[in-house]
Amino acid sequence: MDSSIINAIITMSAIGVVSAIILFFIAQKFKVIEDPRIDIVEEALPKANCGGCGYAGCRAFAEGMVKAGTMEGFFCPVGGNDLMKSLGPLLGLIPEEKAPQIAVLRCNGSIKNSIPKFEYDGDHTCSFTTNLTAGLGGCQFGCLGGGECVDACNFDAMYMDPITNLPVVKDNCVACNACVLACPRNILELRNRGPKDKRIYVACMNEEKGPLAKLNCTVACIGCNACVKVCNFDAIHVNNFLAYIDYEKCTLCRKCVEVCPTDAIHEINFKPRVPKVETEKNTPQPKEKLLVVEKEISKSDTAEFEASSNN
Amino acid sequence: MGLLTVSGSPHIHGGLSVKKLMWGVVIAMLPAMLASFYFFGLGALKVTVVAVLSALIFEYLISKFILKQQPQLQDGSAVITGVLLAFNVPSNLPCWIIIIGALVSIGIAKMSFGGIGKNIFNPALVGRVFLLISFPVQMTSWPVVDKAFPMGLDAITGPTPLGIVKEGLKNGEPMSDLMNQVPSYTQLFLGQNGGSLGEVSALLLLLGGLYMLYRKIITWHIPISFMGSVLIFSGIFWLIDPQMYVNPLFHLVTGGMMLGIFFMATDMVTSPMTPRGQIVFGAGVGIITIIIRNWGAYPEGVSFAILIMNALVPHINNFFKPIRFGKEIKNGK
Amino acid sequence: MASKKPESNFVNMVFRLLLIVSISGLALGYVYTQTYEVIEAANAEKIKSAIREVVKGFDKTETIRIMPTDGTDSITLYRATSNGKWVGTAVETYTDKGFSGRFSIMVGFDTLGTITNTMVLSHKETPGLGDKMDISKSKWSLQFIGKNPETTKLKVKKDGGDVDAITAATISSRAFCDATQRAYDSFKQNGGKKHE
Amino acid sequence: MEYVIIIISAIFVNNIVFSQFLGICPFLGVSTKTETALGMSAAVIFVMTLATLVTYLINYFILVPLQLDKFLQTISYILVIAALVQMVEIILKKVSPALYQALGIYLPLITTNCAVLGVTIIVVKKSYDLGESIVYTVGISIGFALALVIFSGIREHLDLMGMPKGMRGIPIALIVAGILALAFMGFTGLV
Amino acid sequence: MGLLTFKIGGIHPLENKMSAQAAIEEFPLPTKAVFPLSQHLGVPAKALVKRGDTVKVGQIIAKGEAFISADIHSSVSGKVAKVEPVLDSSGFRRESVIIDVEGDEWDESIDRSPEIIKECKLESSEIVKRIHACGIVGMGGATFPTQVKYMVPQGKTVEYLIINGVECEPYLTSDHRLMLEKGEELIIGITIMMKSLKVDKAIIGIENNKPDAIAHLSKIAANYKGISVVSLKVQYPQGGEKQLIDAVLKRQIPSGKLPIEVGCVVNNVGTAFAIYEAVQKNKPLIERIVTVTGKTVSKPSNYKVRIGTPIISLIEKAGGNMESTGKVINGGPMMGKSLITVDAAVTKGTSGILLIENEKSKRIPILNCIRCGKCTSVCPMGLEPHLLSIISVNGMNERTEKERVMDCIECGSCVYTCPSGRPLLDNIRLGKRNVGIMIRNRSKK
Amino acid sequence: MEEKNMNNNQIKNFLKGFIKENPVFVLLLGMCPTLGVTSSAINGLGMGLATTFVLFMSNVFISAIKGFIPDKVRIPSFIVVIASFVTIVDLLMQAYTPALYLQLGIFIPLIVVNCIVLGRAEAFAAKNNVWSSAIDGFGMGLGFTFALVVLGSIREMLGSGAIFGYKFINPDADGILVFVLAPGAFITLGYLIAIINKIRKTV
Ligand SMILES: Cc1cc2nc3c(=O)[nH]c(=O)nc-3n(C[C@H](O)[C@H](O)[C@H](O)COP(=O)(O)O)c2cc1C
Ligand SMILES: Cc1cc2nc3c(=O)[nH]c(=O)nc-3n(C[C@H](O)[C@H](O)[C@H](O)COP(=O)(O)O)c2cc1C
Ligand SMILES: Cc1cc2nc3c(=O)[nH]c(=O)nc-3n(C[C@H](O)[C@H](O)[C@H](O)COP(=O)(O)O)c2cc1C
Ligand SMILES: Cc1cc2nc3c(=O)[nH]c(=O)nc-3n(C[C@H](O)[C@H](O)[C@H](O)CO)c2cc1C
Ligand code: SF4
Ligand code: SF4
Ligand code: SF4
Ligand code: SF4
Ligand code: FES
Repeated sequence: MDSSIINAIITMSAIGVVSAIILFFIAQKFKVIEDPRIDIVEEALPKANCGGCGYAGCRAFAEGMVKAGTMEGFFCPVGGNDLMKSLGPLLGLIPEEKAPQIAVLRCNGSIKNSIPKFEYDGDHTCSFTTNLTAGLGGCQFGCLGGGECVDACNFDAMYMDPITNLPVVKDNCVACNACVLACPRNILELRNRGPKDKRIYVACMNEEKGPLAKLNCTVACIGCNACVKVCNFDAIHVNNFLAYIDYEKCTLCRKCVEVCPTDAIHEINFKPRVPKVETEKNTPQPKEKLLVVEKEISKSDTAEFEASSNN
Repeated sequence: MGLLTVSGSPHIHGGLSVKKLMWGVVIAMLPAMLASFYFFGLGALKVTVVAVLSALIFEYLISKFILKQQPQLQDGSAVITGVLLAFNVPSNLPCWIIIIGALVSIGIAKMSFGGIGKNIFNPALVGRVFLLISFPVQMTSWPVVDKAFPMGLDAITGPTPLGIVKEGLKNGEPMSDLMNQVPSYTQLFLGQNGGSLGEVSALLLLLGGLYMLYRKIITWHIPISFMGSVLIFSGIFWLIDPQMYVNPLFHLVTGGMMLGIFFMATDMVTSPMTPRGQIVFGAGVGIITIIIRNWGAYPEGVSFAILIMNALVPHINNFFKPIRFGKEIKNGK
Repeated sequence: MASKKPESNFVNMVFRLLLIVSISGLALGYVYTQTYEVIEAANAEKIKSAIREVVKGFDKTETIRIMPTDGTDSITLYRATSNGKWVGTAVETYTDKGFSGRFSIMVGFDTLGTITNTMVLSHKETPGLGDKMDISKSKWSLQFIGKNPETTKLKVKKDGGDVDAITAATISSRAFCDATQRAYDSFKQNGGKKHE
Repeated sequence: MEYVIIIISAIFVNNIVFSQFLGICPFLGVSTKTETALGMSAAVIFVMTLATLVTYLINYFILVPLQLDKFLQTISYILVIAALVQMVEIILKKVSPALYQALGIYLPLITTNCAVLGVTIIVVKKSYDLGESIVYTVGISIGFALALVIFSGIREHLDLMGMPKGMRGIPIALIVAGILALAFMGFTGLV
Repeated sequence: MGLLTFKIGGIHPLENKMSAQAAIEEFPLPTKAVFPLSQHLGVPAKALVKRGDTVKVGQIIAKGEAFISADIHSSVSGKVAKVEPVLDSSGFRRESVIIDVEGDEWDESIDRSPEIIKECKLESSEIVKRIHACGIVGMGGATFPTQVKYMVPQGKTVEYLIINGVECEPYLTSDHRLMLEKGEELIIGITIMMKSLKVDKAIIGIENNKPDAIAHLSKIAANYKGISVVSLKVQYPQGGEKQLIDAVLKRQIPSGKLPIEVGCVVNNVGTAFAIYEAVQKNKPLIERIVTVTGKTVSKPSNYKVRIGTPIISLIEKAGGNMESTGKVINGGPMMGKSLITVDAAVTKGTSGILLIENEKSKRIPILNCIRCGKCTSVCPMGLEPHLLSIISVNGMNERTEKERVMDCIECGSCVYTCPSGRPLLDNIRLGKRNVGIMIRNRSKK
Repeated sequence: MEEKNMNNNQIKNFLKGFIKENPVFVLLLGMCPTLGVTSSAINGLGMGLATTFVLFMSNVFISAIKGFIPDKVRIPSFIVVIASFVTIVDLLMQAYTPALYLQLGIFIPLIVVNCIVLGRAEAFAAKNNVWSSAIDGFGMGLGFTFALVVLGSIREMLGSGAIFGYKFINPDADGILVFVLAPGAFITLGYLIAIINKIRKTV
């Protein structure tokens, strides 16, 4: 009986040694050299594989960064600055800092603000309808409400508001850029989150002349330049009848918000001055400026609008 | 006037609908169904009614309460599944077993995949095979026919012709003796055939199949390649040794062959989509059927063969693409 | 933590792995020597209890190994005696005709060759079908008790014999008969040898 | 002829996945894409055959003569298999990085694919000779490959069609496997 | 044996050619005409006029400067009211010239006499120049600038000119009427085109549901060398150029290639007529034949309409009942675009206005695909619409490209047959768009 | 820092194996024995306990010797340890529960390759101390056993109308045979996982 114990030990050892030796030589012969830091970096990344960094997944990002030997131009929006800082020492590199950002929807053409001008019957994906028609409300710049951006978001940071039929970005957005790329109308933008998440932006992309813009949507930016005039920081510019607020220059003074005749400028996370509903703004009381503008609406356009909406 | 409707082209539709397709199949099944009532009497009626009703009820309940979709009973596919399930069981099967079968067909094989069109396997056949394996006793004791319809009765007691042959061959009885024990080809073809409800009359099933072909509900590819491969493959063995292997024609008129050829292999959901794929599919079913019939433990192999080929459909679809435009003729000159 | 780990150099690797392997060899060898007898005993006990199950009233068995006339492997007979008097024989027989291949049963005969009892030793038949030949699953096998293969045809009724098949498991039933018949043949061949 | 019977039995009648329940983990894990299923199949066929060969030799030339087969079988087999798999892994990484990427974590999992160990043990239990063992193993691994490839097609298809949420992924895969197992029962009695 | 037709797929929708017997009527001048600067495939033209300018009929008002672009001529005389974006029929605002009509004063160089001129003295290259100068675009629906087609690339030779008189779309009859009423001019146009392309064979393909047109043109063509008329089996989409070439010549254009690859140039009969007028009469493309039809139109008609006329006036003239109309389509029911507004103008590509009754204006409910394969069997390009549709929606662009989504000619046969009412073509268009973007990005890299 | 939450953690550690990280229902490891031996509840229990033993012992051992093993031979060493315990179980069962041993057949030696065992060794024991590893192994093992018993009971109930061998309807009644066969195993597990997923999501 004892012999079987001894035999067992010897046999096991022999098998162990032989396989170890064979393995060792094979390992030598077929060695693949890979920078071990790639694994380390990959380990540290959030593994969301969202592509927000511009690479095909987290491993590709790690590989790219290690190979490039610099962190310039490499930024993982999901992990944010904290992550990048922690990666620095792993690689002996200095990370690039970025202000935290969030996606914003630059359109407020809800069903109420931009009244449907025809019935749509067919596939509702934004990418498809964008070629077939202008939006339901007639604005060819605005949101189509198909929710392709929501589908693109891997972080559950967006949803479609069933009442407005517009997508809403939630606070847990990591600024991965997926929705921005997904939207065929390019109306989502990554903007700095701002201090305490306060932001001000123009929620409109309509590049038509004021009167035409107003025809389709009551809260459209009409390019009236009122905001440009009140802004003391040169943060607002109007191009193609559309105002744009530069978030780098904007100091969140909120002057522009007050003067906008169509309420196209949104302020987020400020304490309300006058109680207001955020997304579904009531059409503001017509102010004097607006009346002036309205006079300029050409007859033919009005007629056209009426005709088409009466059909 | 209201707002104009806008949609992408085309703006007209041919008018063919799932409903029309499915009810067309039901119509095609009617002659065989009536024949089964005639031959098996009230038992057959009971089996059919229970199968169809429970299929409908399960479909309704599952889509409504589990999948939370609008139930689509009116499309008639559950009716087909129910009738085909009934066609695949003996007429004296207890009700509770039929209900289990319907639950398996609809619940496991169809709704678990998301309902009509999404299933991989033929629901009725999954139900049948499930029952066959679960309740071998009940599923293989063919009835002494009910007294309600007293015609053509004596032909149908005991095992099915296929069963007789299989058992006999196993015990080494000569083929000629066995052939004397089973009904003649004409009898088999016209309808004096023991077994499940749907094995009853090759002729009426053929008729139903022709009707579906005429209505363009099915195309010829699967039936013909199925039939052809059965004839050729079993014919080869028959020619080699007619004492050990039965006549190909016998294969064709017995068991679920006709039912399989026209109603079950042709289920569009679970068969390939291109003509070439369909031919391969049919041939595969035929060959596997004969393999099981000739050498397997089961006397009947159509159901298994169809299920196995169902599993291959995705690959067949990937492999046999339609003939693309502009492929063969590279250049005009 | 990583720093605590021993380096993966060749000597380290081989040496430490070797150590683990040897220890395990040692441990296994030890357990094996300790359990060896118990396992043997358990196996032997299984046979013994089966013999006790099929033949009654004996105090000693004698093992005889013979080659059956039809069959590929040898068959073991346990000749049971009480006070030196032959009371019966238990035959450990097998069949290859089972639904899932071979299974073995123990068949007990009294001195006249009448079956006193049967017992399934091991089988792979389908649960719910073929396994009904096991007495723990159904009473089917009781029909063999008291039958003498000389007068009873050990074949299922379908094949012209006298045995009721298990419903839907004719194959297993047939195989069971086959095994029993083989047991009887062997019994005839050798079962009462000492006595004669 | 005997070999033919062994092979048919191993592929269809006693298909390793559908009736013997071995190798289920990789079967479920690697069957989402036909491409990887093919790669995995090839790896399994290769490793399994090699493993049977080597373990067969070890068993009959070392363990049995030394009377160690009762208790050293498992451990020595698994060691050999582990070493073999690692070898394949290292070689594959060098020779075909693409395939290596695709098979990802599943290559090491061949070690813990109980089909491989299972087959080497079954072969001994059935007391096959060397030729039969190899034929049986090839049959079994082809059976595994068949199951994997059929399954991958179905799963690719299911992914496209979209399932009810609760059934997506593993549940529906298991149900398909169940129905396939039902279908494969038609082959019972072939040999 | 039977009549010629294309090999793969095809459907046979109800023809409904209600206006087939209605002779072409001259449509009255509009009071205001709108000329979108993008009436053709390719780059929009640049306006040459500004507010307040007076223009004559046939005067060029916008120049197509890019290679693939076309000039636009005024079809009316009067004053330019505005040059600004105007809603087009899909609801997009497009830069347009709006002219208030005053009188009907034609440019002097245009020959307005009804006399038929057979002889053409121009050289091949001069013909192309004339076509270019007259702003001719394909009248078959694609509005592809015709002069581009006539600049045969180096290394390619044209063997056949194929004239598309198929008009396979249900309802539409404008080509049919044109063939009957302007047969002679049309054939002369063909001879001019042949001369320009330097080919000696031209084939006119006509489906045999227009036996009168076949007879008429055959008779005339007998007098001209090299022009033959073939009668084709009725099957949609025979009018697609790929299908037409397959039908008449049994040649299939390889995937992603142009007709020139198999030695053909395809043009619509309307284009042939326009070329006749341009070359022989120096008349730019300012008028076209438009069919106004539909179940809610009391007198389905074919009109000769000045481009720029508002669509609503056509509907009114033909007795269209807008109350019971749920959908208005620019073009035929299979390929046409549904309009958002009927105030938009007739453009060079408007071959018909089709009114669809309320009940039929919505699609049938969408059910699960039952994998019947009918879409695959009717697809004239041998594609698998059900598959393309699903992989497009899932964003599997590489796979979509491999399955040849770009080959889809958007004929809509698949949607027409699908018993489950799947929005196949919608999804396929989505796939085409995404794959197109992908291909463009790839070539950029 | 670790000390404070120790107890709490350990309990969580132990419980996670049942639902949250159940090796069968959630991690989908060790599917073969799960499907292969669960034709009855008792078999499931036996297999589960055998696995638990191996899991527990190997976890303890591996975490104890982890500092001793060079990285490159980590896996072989683990396998050796695991295989040793499996063989021990194998021998013990052969000796003391021969009937059960016959039923479980080839699946006992196959515990070696049960992905849970090596998986836990790699994922947990190789990184944690002996005590937590023991708890982890035990918890996981019981989770595994739990899953096997549930599956076994359901299959036994449906398949042979019995539970733990006790026929609760009439003693001669059969069940739905499929459920004790291979297809039933797959189908039952499929629905069980679907249900557990649903439960996990709502909890
Ligand atoms: C999965 C499966 C397992 C089976 N197991 C057995 C078995 O263990 N024993 C048996 O005799 N028949 C078994 N059968 C049934 C046989 O295939 C065959 O139908 C039966 O033995 C014929 O017997 P009968 O004439 O009594 O119906 C099984 C069938 C299937 C499908
Ligand atoms: C970029 C581009 C270049 C083309 N070049 C030619 C050409 O050189 N010769 C030609 O005959 N047609 C040419 N075509 C026209 C196409 O062949 C085709 O006639 C046109 O796209 C309309 O197709 P349809 O009327 O079948 O829809 C070109 C089209 C495009 C989009
Ligand atoms: C599906 C489909 C159907 C078409 N039907 C017709 C038709 O009926 N008549 C026609 O002239 N052109 C039709 N076309 C356009 C032709 O393909 C082709 O573009 C045209 O004949 C070229 O002539 P053009 O450039 O002169 O328009 C069709 C195109 C497609 C894609
Ligand atoms: C020609 C044809 C054959 C069919 N055959 C079957 C069948 O064999 N079994 C079945 O359950 N349903 C059948 N159906 C109905 C339906 O397609 C089936 O329930 C789907 O598989 C459900 O998704 C058939 C339908 C048609 C149109
Ligand atoms: S924001 Fe863009 S992608 Fe999102 S719903 Fe609107 S149009 Fe679609
Ligand atoms: S909302 Fe847009 S940017 Fe933010 S996480 Fe989602 S996809 Fe990324
Ligand atoms: S629309 Fe495209 S996919 Fe559909 S039938 Fe026509 S060519 Fe084929
Ligand atoms: S025609 Fe419709 S239902 Fe049939 S396969 Fe195509 S998409 Fe599916
Ligand atoms: S347990 Fe068998 S492969 Fe995982």
